[in-house]
Amino acid sequence: MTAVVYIILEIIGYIFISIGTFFLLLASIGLIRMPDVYNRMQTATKATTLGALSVLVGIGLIDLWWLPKSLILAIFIVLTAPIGASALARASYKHGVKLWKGSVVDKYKDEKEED
Amino acid sequence: MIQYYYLGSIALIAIGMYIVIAKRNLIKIILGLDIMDTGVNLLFISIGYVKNATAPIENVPGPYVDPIPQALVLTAIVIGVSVMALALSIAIGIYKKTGTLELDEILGVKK
Amino acid sequence: MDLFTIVSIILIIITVITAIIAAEMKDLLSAAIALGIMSLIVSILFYMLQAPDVAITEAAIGAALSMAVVIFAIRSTERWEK
Amino acid sequence: MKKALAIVLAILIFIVFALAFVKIPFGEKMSTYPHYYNPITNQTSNMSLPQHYLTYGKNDTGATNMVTAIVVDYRGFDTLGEVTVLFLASTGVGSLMYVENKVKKKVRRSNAVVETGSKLLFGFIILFGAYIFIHGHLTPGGGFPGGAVIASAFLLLYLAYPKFHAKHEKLSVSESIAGLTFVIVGLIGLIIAGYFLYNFLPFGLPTYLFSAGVIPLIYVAIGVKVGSELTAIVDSMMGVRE
Repeated sequence: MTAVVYIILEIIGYIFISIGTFFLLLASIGLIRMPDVYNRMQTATKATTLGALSVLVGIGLIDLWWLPKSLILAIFIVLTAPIGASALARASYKHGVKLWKGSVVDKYKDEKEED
Repeated sequence: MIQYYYLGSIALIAIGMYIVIAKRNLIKIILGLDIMDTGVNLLFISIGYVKNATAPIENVPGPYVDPIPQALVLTAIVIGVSVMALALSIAIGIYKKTGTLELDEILGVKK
Repeated sequence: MDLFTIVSIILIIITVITAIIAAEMKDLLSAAIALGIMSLIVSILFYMLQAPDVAITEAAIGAALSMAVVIFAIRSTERWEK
Repeated sequence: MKKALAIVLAILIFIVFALAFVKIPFGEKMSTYPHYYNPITNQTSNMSLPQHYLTYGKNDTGATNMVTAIVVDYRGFDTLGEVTVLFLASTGVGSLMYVENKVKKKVRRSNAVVETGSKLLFGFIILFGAYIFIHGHLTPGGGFPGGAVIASAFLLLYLAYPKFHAKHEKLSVSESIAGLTFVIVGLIGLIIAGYFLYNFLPFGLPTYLFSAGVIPLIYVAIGVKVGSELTAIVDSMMGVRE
């Protein structure tokens, strides 16, 4: 009985890992295809976070001994990736990197005029 | 036959030496010294490596790598960064006095 | 040629290339960032040489503290090498 | 011209070093090393020095991590000297970067995400650093990496809050207490057994947290000392705001 549960968990884990790898592949394609810094940064954080989370959960499901450790790693990725991305994007905006010409929303502009 | 690890670390040492000799910017020279530091550390650790051995933590049996270079390098890295900070603060002091970081202008060498 | 050899040779080549980039950059900030990348890859090499203590130290110091100290120094002097 | 000369010199150094390292083996067994000669008893051991450490280290020191055993126990006096070098460097940076009237310029506030996130992460990073140096005798790590991790936590605070300043008085208090602990533990060993840094506490069972005698005590002291000194260095380098 337990053996069947382990096999099912392993299959689910491999499915998670394949989903994660797919998102990582999309992220790396987007890194080449996207037009400007901000869009590239979005693919490099959002898609990569999702991909890394799925890979970590998949590893935890395949070997249950690793589940707590991989969950802690996942929490830290969720905590740190957006912080770094927002700091980098803000720094590049303040440094004068232009937006892509098709961009519609520019909320930082109003804030910058207030400064 | 010389080993690739030794070649890599000696290359790092040579690059650091090249920066120290050829560049005339104080911060660049300090960066060169840091590269040399890293090269020496890598050389020490690679001398202490043993094939098919594990780290010298005796939870697991088996042959261990040489722990002495690791103990030396562990302290050398921390000393390295603090000495680099000291050198950089001296460079900042020189910049405040003379307004430049180029060695030729500080020493008054004509080109 | 086992896996250890191949991976180490690739990492060593990347290390030497980043060191050359740090040597030849006129922008001191880029040179400092190249130095940080070099430290990070050297810490991976330390881990492969079975020295986890040294790898932790190098990753914490070389990639974070040493780069921060260099960047603070560049901020209070000038950025470009003549 | 000068650049070409420097390149030639660097290549020459590379060749000389490479020739010097041709005969040095890589990855050989430790039994091929020269054997350990003890100058006090005037005897040559039947094993090399690292083999000696790896064979008798667990009984001599009680530590599981041999790197820790060498750094704190076998070469503890050396480590005291290195910590002194660190202290001198930190003092030098502090005295060179001292500015009398710190220029109170309007500094740009950082992002709300960064501020909240660094507030959240600060405790975790300090906890991780403390874990590294408390478990120094059992797992990889120890006082030096733990102190560096603690200093990087303070670095994160400096980046998130540009007006933040660690109080130098408090840093110097923690640093002095850690240094005093190191020296006093060594002196107690001198009183009890007649040599500096004698391991006078019971060893306990290996692989337990309370084992290895004075090694965890000294490593916690080193961790606090390195952490406060590196934080002081970062604070002094940050201090110039023009």
